Amino acid sequence: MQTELETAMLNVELGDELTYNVKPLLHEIRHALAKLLNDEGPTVIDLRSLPLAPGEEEKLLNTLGHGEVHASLNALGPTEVVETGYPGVWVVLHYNTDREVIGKFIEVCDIPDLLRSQQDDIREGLEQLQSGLA
Amino acid sequence: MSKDETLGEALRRQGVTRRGFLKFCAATASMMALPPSMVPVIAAALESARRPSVIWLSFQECTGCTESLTRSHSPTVEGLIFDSISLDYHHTLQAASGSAAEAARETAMEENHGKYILVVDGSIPTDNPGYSTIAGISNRDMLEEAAKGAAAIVSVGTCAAFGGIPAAKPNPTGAVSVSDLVHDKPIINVPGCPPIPVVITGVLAHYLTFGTIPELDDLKRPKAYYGKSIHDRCYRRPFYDKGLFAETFDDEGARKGWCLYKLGCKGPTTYNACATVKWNEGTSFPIESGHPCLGCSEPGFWDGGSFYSAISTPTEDIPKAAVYAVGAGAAAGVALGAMNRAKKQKSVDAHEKVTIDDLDKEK
Amino acid sequence: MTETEFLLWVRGPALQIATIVFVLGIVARILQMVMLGRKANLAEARGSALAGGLRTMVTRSVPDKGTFQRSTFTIVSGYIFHIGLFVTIFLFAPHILLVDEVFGLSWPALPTPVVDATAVVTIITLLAVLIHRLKDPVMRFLSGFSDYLVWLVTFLPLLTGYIAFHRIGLSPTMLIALHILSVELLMVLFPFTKLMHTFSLFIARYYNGAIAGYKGVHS
Amino acid sequence: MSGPSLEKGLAAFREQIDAPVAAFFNSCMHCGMCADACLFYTETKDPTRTPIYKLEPLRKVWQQEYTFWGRSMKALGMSKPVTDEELGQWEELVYDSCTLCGRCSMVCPVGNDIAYMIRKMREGMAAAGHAPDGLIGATKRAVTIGSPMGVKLPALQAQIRHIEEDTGLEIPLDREGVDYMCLLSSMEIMNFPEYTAALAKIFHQAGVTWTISSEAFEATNSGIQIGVSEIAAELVQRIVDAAEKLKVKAVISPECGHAYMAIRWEGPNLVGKPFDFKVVHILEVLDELREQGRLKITGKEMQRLTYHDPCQIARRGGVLEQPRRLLDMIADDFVEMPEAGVMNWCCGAGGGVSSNERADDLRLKVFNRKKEQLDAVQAEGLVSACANCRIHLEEGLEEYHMDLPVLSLTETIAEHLAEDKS
Repeated sequence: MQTELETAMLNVELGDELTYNVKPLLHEIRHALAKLLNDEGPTVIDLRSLPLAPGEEEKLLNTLGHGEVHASLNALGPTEVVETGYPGVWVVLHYNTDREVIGKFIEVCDIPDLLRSQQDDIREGLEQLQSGLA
Repeated sequence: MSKDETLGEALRRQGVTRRGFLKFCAATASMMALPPSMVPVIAAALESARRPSVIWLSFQECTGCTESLTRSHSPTVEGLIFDSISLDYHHTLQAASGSAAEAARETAMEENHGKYILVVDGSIPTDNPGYSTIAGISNRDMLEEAAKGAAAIVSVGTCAAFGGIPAAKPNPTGAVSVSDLVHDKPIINVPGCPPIPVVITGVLAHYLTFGTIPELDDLKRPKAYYGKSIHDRCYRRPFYDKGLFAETFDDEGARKGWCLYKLGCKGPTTYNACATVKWNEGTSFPIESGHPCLGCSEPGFWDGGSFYSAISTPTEDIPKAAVYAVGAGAAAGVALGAMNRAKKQKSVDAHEKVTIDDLDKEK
Repeated sequence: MTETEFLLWVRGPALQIATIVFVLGIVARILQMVMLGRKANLAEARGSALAGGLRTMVTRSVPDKGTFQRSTFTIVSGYIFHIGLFVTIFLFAPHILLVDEVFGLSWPALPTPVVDATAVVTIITLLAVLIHRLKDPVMRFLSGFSDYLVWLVTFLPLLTGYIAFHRIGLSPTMLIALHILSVELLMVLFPFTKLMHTFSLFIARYYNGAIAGYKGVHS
Repeated sequence: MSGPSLEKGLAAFREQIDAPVAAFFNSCMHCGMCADACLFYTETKDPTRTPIYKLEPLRKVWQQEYTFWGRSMKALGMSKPVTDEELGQWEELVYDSCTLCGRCSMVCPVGNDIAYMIRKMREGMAAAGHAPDGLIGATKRAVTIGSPMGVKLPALQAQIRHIEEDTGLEIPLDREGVDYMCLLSSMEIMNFPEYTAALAKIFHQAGVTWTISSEAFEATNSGIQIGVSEIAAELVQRIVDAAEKLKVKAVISPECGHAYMAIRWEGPNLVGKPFDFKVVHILEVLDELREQGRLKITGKEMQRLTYHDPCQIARRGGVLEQPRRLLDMIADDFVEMPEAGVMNWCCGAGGGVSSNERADDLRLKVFNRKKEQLDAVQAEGLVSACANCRIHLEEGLEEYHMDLPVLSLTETIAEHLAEDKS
């Protein structure tokens, strides 16, 4: 794990030669994690709002690595929610029904909101269950 | 889907869950280039938004803009947006044709007077109105009539925004942009040849969400997408700063992905979101695939000289001019020099000897 | 005229006109100057006029100690802005590219941030030079319209270049067009103003050195 | 004749402007550095005394007559021609406030030889009737009497008799076929006969043959100072005629700055042909004798000596090393003033300023520059090689209450000649 991370960091160094955006992103994630621990709330980073060179995104994701949770949900197309090797740092990938990416986010939080069952949906489910039992 | 139904209701009716709606809002925020923290605001606004009527007019165009939009039109978020608007007239997309289609347009204009959004692609010929007509109505007349009742006009594509290819020299049809003809309505230009699809939908989403037009630059382009140049956000910018350029399309620099400035990249003078939003569902953008930016979202790009020469290089033959100037300068210099010599010689010839008696001035 | 058309005009016909005026004017003026001629020196030479002239062309760039102490600001600021102009004009990648494109000559550029910093220093120095000209009793007394005009047309390309590089205020198309236009203004005025000193100073130094060198003095 | 006129003056300007002048005017960026190089500015802080500004009328004529832009403006009636009043205003700047020392010419970063241009400008100023009365008087005396101070041959002959009596050596007059014909400045005849005595002693010891011409003994040339080439040429011609008549190998210019400039550098150009004889400065002759071992010296000056470079001999004349080598033989404690040599400061009285009574106060005021230079080395004796400098140095030192003897280098060497001659 240690060596893998080191290799990944090396790659980040290489990537820095292009947009210089990978390292600042990692720092932003570090700050967001610290904020989260201090109860200052979650952070969401839109990966599509930053210029990244080919391969830089992969380097970033490789650096973050994989953690214990890998969830997928299906709402207007699939969405993948992956906890990275750093607990509290999640990668959220939205796809449309053609499996084209429509959103890429890094969320720093206990659990991404989207994984929770939503009040409206619960209410609707309850209604359905009740009407089914009636 | 009734016109009074809110977007939230419509989606819910279509079986979209709250979770799906939140995902839709997150994608919409990303599309509108808004920070993720805006998602709850967007969600609240969209839930209660009412679907506006949209009339789409196509003039002198190649349908590339519509193509660009429909490329991403299958059940996607953009598709959802389009499902949430009432596209009352689009002669390429609508099923109706002929007088029925025109009747639909007129009905929509009447029913939604002052509220509908007018989307235009293509430029308008001002020379001979017969160059482009729809159902016997000249483009200009149709635009002016449709503009009267519009809440806002979205000029999609460089032709509608700035005149585009039809306006290229010598501009045989006298093609002009929408803003050349309409001055009393808010106009949002979404230039690009074609524009990035999410930019078109992003602008509509913005209107849908906030009921206002987004912040615009001096060319009436939404700042959220056109606020930074390609060059500023280009991942190859570090090579420019280091002076590393590809000289040809197949040299070492090209293979190493160096800056394409020397190959005519117009990135420094082009304002668009290609470098971040990218094309083809975020796959890449022209520079990423090794081709210089053409500057297609800038006015006049079609007449800007070669696509493959740098933006600051001369368009005329300067060495030739310089060589002629050296010749002419030598001739002029010799002529002027000869005149000077003649003048000087005249003074020498006219010189009267100064003696000691010539020193005192009569006082 | 749209911005793109303006840029095209500036890159095309305007640049052509400016080049013609610039080159024609310089060649004509140098010839006009040199053709006035000078009498051959009949006195027995003690040294070489040619060697003295060539020598002074170079050595006059370095002031003697006393002069340096008396005119420190003029000399230091003069050095800074002349070197700054050289660096920003000739060692900036897009400028080299332009020369390469037009004449097929190219040389290594300095890193862009270095040129950028040089431009800032040069702009500040030129402003200081202007203030000095306005404040120093001798310079203010000597200076006339043409001196301030020459300052302005030297300053403008630097300023517009800096603004264009950092894209401040206007569209990049307009900024580049204005930058090129300011250079064309400089080129057009060049042969008619003391900007000619860029070339004539070497002729002047040659004559000075030759006059002294003939007499066996290093000037 | 028709007398002086503006037209003649402007015509002379047109005649004088040549390629160097055009290149110089073209290159001036008004940096003001020449002001700091000029003692007339540094000691008065008067911006009108900036060297390049002294040339303004000449510059205007150049621009209006010899440049495309100026010609065009003139043709359109958009330029102001140079007026007689203007030249009148400039008289004080061109004659009183410039000694032609050429220090500005060494400093100008674009390489303008400003002194070269002042010399030319004076041609037009004189032709336009704007030369100072003092210089006009001196010039008239030089032409009519043969000396700007009015020294006639009998006065010289009387001095020669005194010297011969004092030294017991012969002062040869009008001797043909000798090596050298010596020129003297009027000041040397009137104020410093020791110079002629020194020549006699040195040449006697070294075995050099020499003479003085009764027809052309005067070395100075007022025509150059006032700026009338014809008159200057006439004065040079007298020397040329005498030298050719006496068939000498060389003519020796005395301890006088502008005389050296006049005969050595301007002379052939004024008369329009190269000389058949050499022209050398007395310091060059002495240094040559030194090198050949023909100068036998005994004893040294023990007080601290310094040397004032006369502008026309050093900076404008090229005689720089010779005085130092000669001083090395006779001075035990020699110090150089700051900026000595080619960058030396003028005493303030050269270039005709000393003949121009109107400039008397000014030249004493600007002597302060020399005073400061001297103060820096605390010398006990000031050596020079120009009678004009010497007179003014003495006056200036007195004015500034400085107790410092001024010595002639030639005379000082003569004092140290070894008596014994084999």
